This record gives sequence, C-alpha cells and structure tokens, in this order.
Amino acid sequence: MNKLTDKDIKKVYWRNLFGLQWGWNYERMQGLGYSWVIMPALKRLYKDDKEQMKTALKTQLGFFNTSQPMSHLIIGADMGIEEKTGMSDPEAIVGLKTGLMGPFAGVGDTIFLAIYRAIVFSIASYMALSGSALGLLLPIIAGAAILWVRYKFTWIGYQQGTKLATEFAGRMKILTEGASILGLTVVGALIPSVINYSLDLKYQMGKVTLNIDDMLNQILPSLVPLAIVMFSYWLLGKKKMNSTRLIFVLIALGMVLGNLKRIFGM
Amino acid sequence: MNKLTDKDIKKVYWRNLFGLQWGWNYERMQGLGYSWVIMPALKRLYKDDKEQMKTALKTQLGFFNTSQPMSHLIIGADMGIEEKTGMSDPEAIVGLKTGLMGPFAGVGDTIFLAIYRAIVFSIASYMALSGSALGLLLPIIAGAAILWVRYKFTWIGYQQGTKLATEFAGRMKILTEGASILGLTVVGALIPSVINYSLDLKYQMGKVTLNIDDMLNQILPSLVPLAIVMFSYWLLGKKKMNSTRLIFVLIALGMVLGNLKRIFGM
Amino acid sequence: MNKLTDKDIKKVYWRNLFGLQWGWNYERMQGLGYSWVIMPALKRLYKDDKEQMKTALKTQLGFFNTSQPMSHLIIGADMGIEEKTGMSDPEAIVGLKTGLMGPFAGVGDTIFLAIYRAIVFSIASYMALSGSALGLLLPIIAGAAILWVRYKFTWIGYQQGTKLATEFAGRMKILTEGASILGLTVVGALIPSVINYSLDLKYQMGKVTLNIDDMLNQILPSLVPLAIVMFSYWLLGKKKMNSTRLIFVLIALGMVLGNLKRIFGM
Amino acid sequence: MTVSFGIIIVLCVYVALAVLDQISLQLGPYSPLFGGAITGLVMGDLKTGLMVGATLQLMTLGVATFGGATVPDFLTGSVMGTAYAILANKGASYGIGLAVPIGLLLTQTDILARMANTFFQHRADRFAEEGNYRKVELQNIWGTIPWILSRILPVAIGLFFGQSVVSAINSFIPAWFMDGLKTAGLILPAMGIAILMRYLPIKKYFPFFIIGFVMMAYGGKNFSILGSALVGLAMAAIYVIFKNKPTSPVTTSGTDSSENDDSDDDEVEIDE
Amino acid sequence: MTVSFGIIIVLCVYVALAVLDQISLQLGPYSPLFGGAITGLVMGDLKTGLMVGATLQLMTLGVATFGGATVPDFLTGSVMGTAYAILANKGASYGIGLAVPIGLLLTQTDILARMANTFFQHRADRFAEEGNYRKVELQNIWGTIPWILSRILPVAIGLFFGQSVVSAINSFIPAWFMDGLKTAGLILPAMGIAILMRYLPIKKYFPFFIIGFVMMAYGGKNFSILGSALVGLAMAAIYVIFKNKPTSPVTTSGTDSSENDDSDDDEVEIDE
Amino acid sequence: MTVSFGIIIVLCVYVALAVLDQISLQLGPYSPLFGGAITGLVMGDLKTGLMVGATLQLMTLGVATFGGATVPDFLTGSVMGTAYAILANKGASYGIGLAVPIGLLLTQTDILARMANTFFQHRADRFAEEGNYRKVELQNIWGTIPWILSRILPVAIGLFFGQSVVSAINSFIPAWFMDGLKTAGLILPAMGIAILMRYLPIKKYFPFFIIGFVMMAYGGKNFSILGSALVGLAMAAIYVIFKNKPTSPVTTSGTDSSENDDSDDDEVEIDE
Ligand SMILES: OC[C@H]1O[C@H](O)[C@@H](O)[C@@H](O)[C@@H]1O
Ligand SMILES: OC[C@H]1O[C@H](O)[C@@H](O)[C@@H](O)[C@@H]1O
Ligand SMILES: OC[C@H]1O[C@H](O)[C@@H](O)[C@@H](O)[C@@H]1O
Repeated sequence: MNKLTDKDIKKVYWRNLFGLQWGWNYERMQGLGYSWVIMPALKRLYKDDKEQMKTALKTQLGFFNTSQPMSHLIIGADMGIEEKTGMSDPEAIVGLKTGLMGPFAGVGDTIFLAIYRAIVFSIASYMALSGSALGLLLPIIAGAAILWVRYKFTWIGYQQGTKLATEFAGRMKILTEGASILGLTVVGALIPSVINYSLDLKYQMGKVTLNIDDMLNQILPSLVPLAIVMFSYWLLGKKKMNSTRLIFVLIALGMVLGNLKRIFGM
Repeated sequence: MNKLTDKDIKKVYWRNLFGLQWGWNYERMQGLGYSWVIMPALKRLYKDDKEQMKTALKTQLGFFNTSQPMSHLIIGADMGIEEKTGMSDPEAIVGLKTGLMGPFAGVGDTIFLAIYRAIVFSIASYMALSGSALGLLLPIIAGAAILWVRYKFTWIGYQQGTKLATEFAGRMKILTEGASILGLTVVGALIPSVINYSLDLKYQMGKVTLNIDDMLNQILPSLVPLAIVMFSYWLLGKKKMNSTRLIFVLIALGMVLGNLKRIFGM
Repeated sequence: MNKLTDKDIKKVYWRNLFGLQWGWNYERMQGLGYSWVIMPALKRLYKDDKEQMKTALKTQLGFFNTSQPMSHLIIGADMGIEEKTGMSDPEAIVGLKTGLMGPFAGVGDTIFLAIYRAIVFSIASYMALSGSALGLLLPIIAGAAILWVRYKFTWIGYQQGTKLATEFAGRMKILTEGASILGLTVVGALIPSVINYSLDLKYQMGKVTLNIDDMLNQILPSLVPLAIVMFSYWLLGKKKMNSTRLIFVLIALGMVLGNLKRIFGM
Repeated sequence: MTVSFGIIIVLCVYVALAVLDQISLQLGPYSPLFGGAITGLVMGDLKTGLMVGATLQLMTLGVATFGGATVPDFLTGSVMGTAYAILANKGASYGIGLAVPIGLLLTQTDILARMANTFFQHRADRFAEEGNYRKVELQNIWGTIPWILSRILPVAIGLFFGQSVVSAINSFIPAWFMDGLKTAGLILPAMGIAILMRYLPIKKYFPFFIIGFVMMAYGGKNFSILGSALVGLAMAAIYVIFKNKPTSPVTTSGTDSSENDDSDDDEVEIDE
Repeated sequence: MTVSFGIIIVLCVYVALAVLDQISLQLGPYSPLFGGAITGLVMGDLKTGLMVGATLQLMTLGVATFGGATVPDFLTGSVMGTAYAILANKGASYGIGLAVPIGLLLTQTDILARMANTFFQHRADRFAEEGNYRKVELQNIWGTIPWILSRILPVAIGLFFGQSVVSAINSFIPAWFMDGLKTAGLILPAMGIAILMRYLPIKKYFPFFIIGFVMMAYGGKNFSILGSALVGLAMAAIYVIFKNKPTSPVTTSGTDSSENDDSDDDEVEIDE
Repeated sequence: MTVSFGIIIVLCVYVALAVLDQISLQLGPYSPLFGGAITGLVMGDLKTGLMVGATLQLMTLGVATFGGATVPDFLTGSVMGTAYAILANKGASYGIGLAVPIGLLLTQTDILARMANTFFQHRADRFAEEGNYRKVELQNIWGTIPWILSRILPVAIGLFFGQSVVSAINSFIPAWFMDGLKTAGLILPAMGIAILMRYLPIKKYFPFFIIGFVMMAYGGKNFSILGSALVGLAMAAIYVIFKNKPTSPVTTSGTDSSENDDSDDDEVEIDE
C-alpha cells in the first residue's frame, strides 16, 4: 500500500485549519468537513482501489463533532492508522473518532473557546476602550500561536496513532480537571471585571445620605454583579430555560433597573 | 409504641432554639436544658408508661454539653432512636449523646462561635463605625439563616438516627480540619484589621526625622500588632495564665505604651 | 577511650563558624578547613594514640564541600560517631561526610544563600535607598539568629549521630522540595521588584501619543523585565554560556536599550 | 444629668432579653455592638452608642464562651460605658475606656448565675425520680431567673448611681490613666485573637494563618475579613476535596451544552 | 446621511470573511470587537467603532457555540449597531443598545445556515456510494455558501435601509426604553458568565471560582483577567502535579552550578 | 581630590574583614550594600554610598557562589564604585555604572586565591602523614592570606590611582557609554534571577514562580519580597504537610478551653 508523504500531512493540516466546519449541519455536524479535510490522505491511500475508497468515503462522512484545535490530533491519528491497516476495519476508525471526539470537545472547548477567548479578547477590548486599535493585534498574534499548536497536534496524532487513544485517555481526565480549575478561576474573575453595573441608589434619611452601593461594597465588592450572575446561573438550571431566553430575562431586568428612578419618582 | 408526629419534631426544634441553656450549670451544663428540649418527644413516647418515663427523665438529665447549632443533630438522632427502641437500652442513648457531643462541640464552636461571629460582627461593626446603624441588620439576617440550618439539622438527625453517629464521625474529622483552615485564615486576617495600634514614635537624628512606624512597616506591615498577638499567644500557653489575667497584662502594657511620651519626657 | 566534653563541642562550633573555608581550594574545597574545625575533637580522642591520629588527619583532610550552616550537622554527627567508634572504620566516616554533603548543599544553599539573602538584603537595600542606614542592622540581627541555628545544628548532629544520615535523608527530599517552592515564589517576586527598567518609548501617531510602556502594562505589568529574565534564563541553558558571559550580553543589551533614542534619532 | 427611671427600666428589659439571646438564638442583641447602639438610641445619642459598641465589638471578636468558659461581660460593659460616656458628655473613647474594666468586674456575676442553676438541676433530679416530668420541665424555665438577674442587677445599680460614678471618675482618675486605657483598648483585640489561636490547631495549620495575615497586612484598606474568609473557605474546600477523593473520579463535564443541563436546578453548593 | 453602496459592499465582504473566520481559524475578524472596529474604520469613525465593539465583546465573553449550540449573532449586531450609531450620530451607547436586539433577532439565520447544509451532506452521501470523491469534496466547499449568505443578507438589507431604521427608532422608541437597554447592556455579561459556569464543573471546583472572584473583586483596578488566568494556571498545574505524582520522586536539584547545566536549553515548560 | 592614605588603609582593613565575613559568618560586611555604605561613611558621603551599595545589592541578589562557583567581586566593585563617584562628584549612578565592570574585572583574583590555597592543602597532607596535627591546623590559618590579599591589593591600587582613573574615565568614555551602562545596571538583576531559576527546579515547580511573579507584578508598591516569601513559606509548608501525612490523623482540637491548655508553652512552630 502507498505511504503518506509529508506533503499529504501538511495538506490535511491546511484543510483542517480552514474547512472542517464549512459543511457543518445538524445531522452529522463536522462529518462532511471531516471527509474533505482527510481527503488528501484518502486519495494517496485508496486512489487505485475503488472498493476501499468507497468504504473510506462512507466511513469518513459519518457523524463527527469536536473542538477544532483538538480535531487535528484525531485526524492525525486516523491517518496514522489507515496508513498501516487501510480500510480493513472501518469499525476501528469509527471507534477512534467517536471515542476521542467527546473528551476532546470537553477539554478543547474549555481551553480554546472559553478561557483563551476570555483572556485575549478582554485584554484587547480594554485596550480598545482606552482608544487604541493596536490591541486588535493581540488576538491575531495569539491566534497565530494556536495555529502552530494545531500544526504540532497534527504530527503528534499521526505519529502516535492508536497509542493516542489509549494513553491520552488517562491524561485527558486530569487535563480536563486542570482546564476546569483554570477556567473557573477566570470565570470568577470575570464577574467583577466585566459587569460594571451598580445600583446607583442614594437614600436621604434626615440629614444623612445613605449610599446603598457603598454599603453593599462594604459587605462585599461586586455583590450586585455576583447576585445577577448567580440568578442567571440558577435560571439556566431551570427546565425550559436556555441562553436565548435568559437574554430576554436580563433585558427585562435591565429595563426595570435602568428606570428605578423613574419608577420610584426620584 | 407511639410514633412521633411532625409536630413533635417541630416542637423540639423550637424548644432547642430557645431553652437548651436556660438551666446551664457547672454540674451538668446543658443537661437540664436537654431534658426540657426533648420533653415533647418523651411525652409522646412514654406518657403511658411510667417506668420508661422515669428512666428517660433520668437519662436525659445527665451531663451534656455541645455547640448549640450542632445539638440539633444529636437531639434529632436521639428522637429517631428512641422512637424505634424506646428506653430499652438507656446506655445506647447516653453513648450516642456523649460520643457525639465532643467532636460536635469542636467543629460547631469553630464555625458558629469563632468564625461566623468574627466575620458577621466585624462587617457590622465597620459599618457602624462609618455611622450607619443599618449594619445591625446583618447579624439578624445571617442569624436567621442559621436558624434555618438548625431546623434542617433537626430533621437530618431524626432521619439518620444511629447512622449519624457512625457516618458523621469520619466526616467530622475532615470537616473539623476544613473549619480549622478557614478559621486560621480569618484569625490571621484579624490581626492587621482589628489591631490599629502603632507606636507613633518619631526620633530626631540631626536633620533627619526617624519615623519608627514607617521603618517597621517597611519590614512588614502590622509588625507591632503581630508581635503583641504572638506575645499574648505565648502568655496563654504559660501555666497559671488565663484569658482574664491576660486582659490585665494587656491593660498594663497599654498603660505603658500609651504613656511612652510621658515616660521619655518627649 | 576519652569522651568529648561540652567545651570540645562548643570549640568545634566556634571554629566551624569562622574557619571552615579559610583554606578553601579547588582540589579539596572545604577539606582543609574541615580538619581544622574538627581538630579539638580529634585532639581529645586521639592525642595519646599516634596511629589513630594519623588516620584521622588523613581522613579529615579529604574532599568536602557543603553549605556552611548545614555543615554543623555533619561535623556534629562525625564527632558523635568518632566518640563511639574512634577511627576503627574510616570508610564509615568518609561515607557519612560525602553522603550527606551533597543533599545538604542543595537545601542549605537554597535556603541560606538564595532565599535568605534575597529577603534580608532586599529589605535592607530598600531601606537604604530611602536614605536610612539603619536597615543595615537587619542582616546583622537576622544573621545572629542564623548563628544560633548553627549552634543548635551542631548539637543535633552530635546527639543523633548516624541516625541523622538515615533519618534525615528521607526528610531532606521533602525539605528540599519545600525550599524550592519557597525559593521559586521569591524568585518570581524578585522580577517585578528589582528590575525597574521600562522601555520609555513614546510614539506620535497623528494626534495620539502611543505610550508603549502603558500598552505593555495593560497586557501584563513587568512584561519587559519578565522577557529579559526569560531570555537570560534561556541563554544560561546554552552550551558555552555561563553567568560571567551573560553579564557581557546584558551589558551589550543595556548599551542598545539605553541608546534607543540616539539610535532612532528621536 | 441623671438617668431617668424610664430609661433604666428599658435598658434592664433589654439586657434581660440580651442574655437570653446569648444563651439561645445569638441573633445579635447579646453583642456589645447592639449593647452600645441600643443604649445610645434610648439615651438620645445613637452615634456615640454606635462608636462605643462597634469598637468594643472589634476588641472582643475572638472572645467566646467555648465549652462554658466564663468571659468578661462586655455586653453590660458596653451598655454602661455608653451610658457613662453620654452622661459625662466626653465622647466615645471615654466610654470605651470604661467598658473594659466594667466588663472585667462583672465576670463574677456570670459565674454566680451558672452556679446558682445547679440548684434547679438537683430539684429536677428529684422530680425525675418521681417521674414527674411536668415539674422537671419547670426547673429549666426557672433557670432563666439567675441568668436575667445576673445582668439586670449590675445595670440597674450602675445606672442609678451613674452620675456619682462619673463624677468620681472625673475627679479621681488621672489623665495618664485614661490615656493608658485608650491604648489598652487598641491592643486588647490581641487577647481574643490569641484565644482563637489557642483554640484552633495552629501548629498544624499555621500556613493558613500566615496567608490570612499576609493578605490583610498587605491588602490593607482594599481587603476585608469577609474576603479573607472567602479565601479561607476556598482553601478549606480544596483541602477537603483532596483528602476525600484520593483517586480522581471520571468527570463528565464537557460536550453537554447548558441548554440540556436541566437536571440540576440548585445553586452553587458543595457537590458530594 | 445614507450608507454608500461602496461601504455596503466592503462590509458585506468583511462579514463573509468574518463568518469563515468564525468556523475555522478564529483569529479575530469574527469577534464583535473587530466587527465594531472595522465598521467604524470604513465609515470614518474608528473611535465609535472601537467603543461599540469592545463593549459588546466584553458583554459576550462567555458566549460561545459549545457543541454546535446556536448563539445570537453579536458580530452582525456589532457591525450594524456601529453603523446605526454613526448614522444617527448619537454616540457609542446608542449603538450598543441596538446591537443586542439585532444580534438576538439574527439567531435564526445562523440556524437556517446550519440546517441548509444538511442538503450538501446528503448529496455527499450519494457521491460516496459511487466512490466519486471529487464530487464529495465539492459538497463541503458548497457548504460555505449558506454560511456566507446568512451574514451578508441581513447586513446588506440592514445597511441599505439604515437611514429609515434609524429615523424609525428615533421617533418611536421612548427614552426609558433606551435607558433600559443601556442598563441591560451593563448586566448582560452575566449571561455569558452563567453559561460558562454551567459548562464548567463548578460544583466540584467551586473553590477556584471563589478565588478568582475574590482576587478581582478586591484587586480591582490593579488586577486583570490575565493575572487571574496566571493564578488559575498555577493552581491547575499544582493540582495536576499533585494528582500525577502521588509519591515524591527524588529531586536532583542541588549542587550543580548553572554553568554545568548545559544539558537542557529549553524555555520554562512543564517537566514530564 | 585624592584619597588619603588613612582612608586607603581603613578601606583595606574593611575589605579584608569583609572577605572573611563572606567565607564564614556572612553577617553583612561582605555585601555590596555594606561596601557602599562603609566607603561612603569613611569618605564623608554616606548617602552616595548607600545609593551605590543598595542599588548594586539589588542588582546582584541572586548571585551567589553555589558549589564554589566564582562570581564577580561586586563587593570590591561597590567599594571602588562608591569611591570614584565621590571623587568625581558625579552622583550615585556614575558609581553604579563603574562598579559592575570593576566587579567583572576582579573575578580573576578570586580564582587566584582559591587556586593558591591548594598549596596549603598539600602541606597539610604532608604534616598529616607525620601525625603533626599542630602543623596541619596551621595550614588552614595560612589560607586566609590569599583570600585577604585578593581583596586588599585591587582596592589599594585602585584607590591610590583613583584620581587618575577618574580623570581617564571622564575624558575618554563617551556619554552614550555611560547611558548604556546605566541601562545595563537596570537590567542586570535579570542575571541573578536567571541563575536562581537555573539553580532551583523551576520546571517541576513553575506554578510557584508564576504565583510569586503575579503577586508582585500586580501588588506593586503594596507588596514586598518578605510578603512573597511568607506566602511561599505557607505554600511550601502546605506542600510538606500534604506529602508527609497522606492519611489524616485524628485531630484533638476542640472542647479544651485555652485555660487548660498549659501543657505547651512554645511559640508557633511546625508541629511534627
Ligand atoms: O463548647 C460547647 C459549648 O459549651 C457551653 O455550653 C457554651 O460555652 C457554649 O457556648 C458552647 O458552644
Ligand atoms: O463542542 C465541540 C464543537 O461543536 C461544534 O462543532 C461547534 O460549536 C464548535 O465550536 C465546538 O468546538
Ligand atoms: O554549594 C556548597 C558550598 O560550596 C562552596 O563551598 C561555596 O560556594 C559555598 O558558599 C557553598 O555553600
């Protein structure tokens, strides 16, 4: 059977960067994209064997969904295995893909979608708020670093092959835990940093003015933002509540809070 | 035998809230109160059986002492067991009570007497110092939350019965450790926050004024308060020293420190 | 055989304080000093036995090198053993010395050379920078405390004897780890605190002035010092690089950075 | 200015309620903070009351009756210190200075009350022998009497003779003594803290003490006790999590989006 | 003032590129921050664009398409909010107020695109049966069309009728409503954060949430998200180190001086 | 202005004592801080001495002779830098700029001293063969001579020709060079820190490095090295506690009131 060339691997990397989600759909999610991404490898391996090619195409069009940066590891491993065994055991390929995509989605989304974005874009945004467009370079530069990581992932996946599935599994658990710790620390820090709402209520009692915000701050700074977040968190746990509906609830809440003075005729 | 009604449990809860320590005395401590608190249950169970009632009364008047909020767990468990076995084995009841009261006192006092009070009353006091009596609501509100916890404790104790004794024991150790960690963190933080004493000594050396407080602060902020606390801690470890005597020592120290300028004729 | 007197032990302590490194040389490092330090004990034990004395002298002049404060433990243990077994088994003495000197050097240098110095002398230096020579007392006072520790070490070593070698070994590992944690925390903190360099670059873009330092600070305070440290760390990992050469590199870098405005004609 | 009978009665009722609060609900009235505030309110100078009460409260934060230990009666001290400060019209620090020795003096009445109740305990024992549970019940209720008296009597007497006491203080006590008391007040919180340190296993967990201290010493005005308590809570929880689960369980976080996560609708709580 | 055709075309190209960025490289153009900045730049008011974009970005930090979940289209919201703000000349907060409801409205177009692509998936299945891999490949490329249309259409329409929309808003929407929207904007980040809290195992690791909150709540202006992330990274690494190595390995730190330490020349990295 | 013989002699005696301090007690005289201060004092300008010494000290905090490694002689650098600064009357930064290259130059004399002592080691070996312990003892004492000479000679020579050196510097060294040296001084502490990082197991325990950095970077003026050391100590102790006691021992904290706790009267210490 043919061997994959370095150029094939690189081609797959480039396709993976761009097209894994072009054909995203509710039925197979990244299934269509996956087949396109790995196609250079399939061509090399099965161009001359129509039956194998058919099996490969059908196999690779199946349901797939994971975090994009992590997908490189899986696709890499997939290539590594097919290079050795071809399409003799499609079940094994499907097993590899579906076995890894779940845990990889968890840790990948935590790191790359949640934490990474929160950090990089909050810094860039604060820079923008202070008037400098230069902050926009930050996501570009940091993003380029991630492209490099994704390149490495492709090769690691390819070289480790099945080992990845067995060895990474154990590591994954602990990595997910680590990512969760990092993520929750950042999430806790986001509350006082991005919710700048304060009640802005002052109360005249005889000669003394009671500043409600000051009093709440003396108990705990950012108490009101924390309360709103906790309320939102609790709502999201309710049946029939989802994030879009939560927006309406918060807009309604904002309508009330933003007009407190009108409401109380102050 | 009779079963306890929900109303009985609630009655005991209410009595426990108020009267566990009304009859507090050096001989049996909360012994007298315990019998009064659990009386509604005793009445229900033994009203028609004079002998059992006598045994019950004598048993429940025995020595007892624990943290008030935790006592609900013990009294609850006591009711749960007596409902099943009556006064057939008074030793078991005594064992339950005396076995749990020690560890419960430790963890309960740490959490409810030491830490809870330090936090809630320090916040309220700082509010009061800034002129607002509204801070006094804080202990009331937080205290009401604790009454609710005590209510839950009564039911948990009642429903778990003996299991409480066995299962909680293991948990207790680790909970006590956790409470200690929390407690010691707060205690460390109390030093700089509630001891506002500084030496207030300035020294004229040629043209330069030596501000002793500034110099000590450069080494470590709140060094003097820390030193006084460490001295007090060390004194308390001495034989024949107790907290009341420590007050006299500190007043004497205050007399000296407060008159340093008089003493040195500055 | 003769017993060591308390006075002997104290004499050895004093000699150890002062003379362990007087004869330091590349061939045996603290070997010459070691023999001088332990001489009062050797005299007591072998004065009347020329052969033993010869063996002892030759043994004690062998290669030795460890952290000075820790050396008291080893020399103490050496005395304890020789008092019991004399020079019957010189191999055992050499084994004790060379077995302990390595790990003791590691933990001792971390604690006493690296961390202790960084803390005490940085505080004293900051005091000096604010004009007060009184800060110079700090190293003297703290140093006196260490002399007391070294005194204790001598006796601990002497009393524990061989047990030290076996028992301390296990402890040492964990102590070294602890010292490393402490050390690395301080090292991390040193960066922003002792490297006060900032780029001092301003850029005129139309109407807005771009302050590069402010922008970098918004990303991470002390980013430039951190980068210089990381660069130095990386350089030190290179073959043929050592700390003296690193100084030249940093001076060269300083020459460039210090003349940025001249270079760019600003 | 003397204290009117009306005020004396109101404050006596208050301290009676306060001592009952102390041995039961512990909602707040038993605290020096409330003692000062209520007295100030009743005597028409809330602000002085708040100052005296709050300062005394901070001074005695760590003082608690662990295991039935007797501690100075700072509540009564706070009530009377506030009253005297308002009577003498000499400001809060005057009252704080007096509150401490008064509290000390009254340590004994607390002990008396706790001793007196042994009497009711023995009566209860007797009725128990007879199986007379109603009478047994009654004894615990009688137990409130010594408690209440131990607080009402000193307050009533102290306030009745208030004016004379204040005059005596003003004429006999030298300035340096009052200065000394003031400084003593500043360092007295060390006692409560030292008691807590003895009570808690500091030798085993001293690192957390250090962390608490450092946070507050350097955090200064920006930090607070609640803040340090939250950090302490976090560290305690991490400790408990580590100790409880030596082997890492499979976490099921991950691909479930929040929309499907409707199985749990509780607020944040320890998950075990 | 109306939006010129040139500008409409440029912005349409931009949102097309942006949606492709969103489903692939995620370098930045897909973010509301870029949306605002680019629109501002193109329409000659970069500053307003930066304000709208940055504010919207912070408002939606935690909002991400975990597992293919659909979220409001805040990018298009940002583009159109900025454009309307500049058209109406009413400042950034006007634009921010509009961006949120616009983003909400456009949730549906995202869903349509994701549904439409099922069509290409089925075509690919058919070609796979025939082994026609070239045609299979093509289907994924066609998949970009629905994505691009789902963004271009609303932007084109919205900008074309921009002036009328703005006039309508100005005359029909009362002041209290805009005030309300403004406040809603201030509290909306709670949503993103709550989503993240649902997504992450907060019940198990809540202590770290507390630590993050406390650091930022008390650290205030002196602290930053990156700072908290570094602390979080450190704690995560400590956790991993502890869990991975239950028995303490022999450390070989020690007497080697740095000069001899030439065997490793890497930068700081996790050592395992 | 030249340096009087008296001053040269005093400073020579000082550096002799200082080098002995360095290889024995390490109380302080061996440090650049003392070097600057003493020189300043002797030459009548303490303030300049403190500035030069303190700055140099901070610059070289991490520089230490681990395992007998040779490092630049910053003490002598500090002495002579201070002296030249006072001679030239050009302020502290002039002295700091000179101290570094001087220290570098004198690295060699330290090496010479350490080599020279091999001579006494060999003599001692010979006397050991004879069992002549008195003569063996003597060799170690002779060992002080090379140490002392290695410091006294450069200082004496450097100070004697001080005026000429300073003039040479002033006329030959261009402004940009002094500016460069100044900036070099600002970044040179990186060296000491990097050495410490190489010396300590940073790859294994990098999280603590991060924590130290973050605390200081964000804590800024409010924080200090001692503060970070206390936090580091706490973390180290927690680590040791965890590692040492895998199973949680029964704690006996609890109901004992502090009054009965008279069995231990020690101050806080690690309890094991
Ligand atoms: O220590 C247990 C318990 O002892 C006594 O009963 C009282 O001091 C209580 O306040 C305390 O909770
Ligand atoms: O959750 C895995 C994965 O699911 C979908 O494909 C998208 O929402 C991606 O952004 C996400 O990474
Ligand atoms: O490393 C152990 C030891 O080695 C040499 O003897 C010297 O550098 C000492 O300062 C050091 O403590």
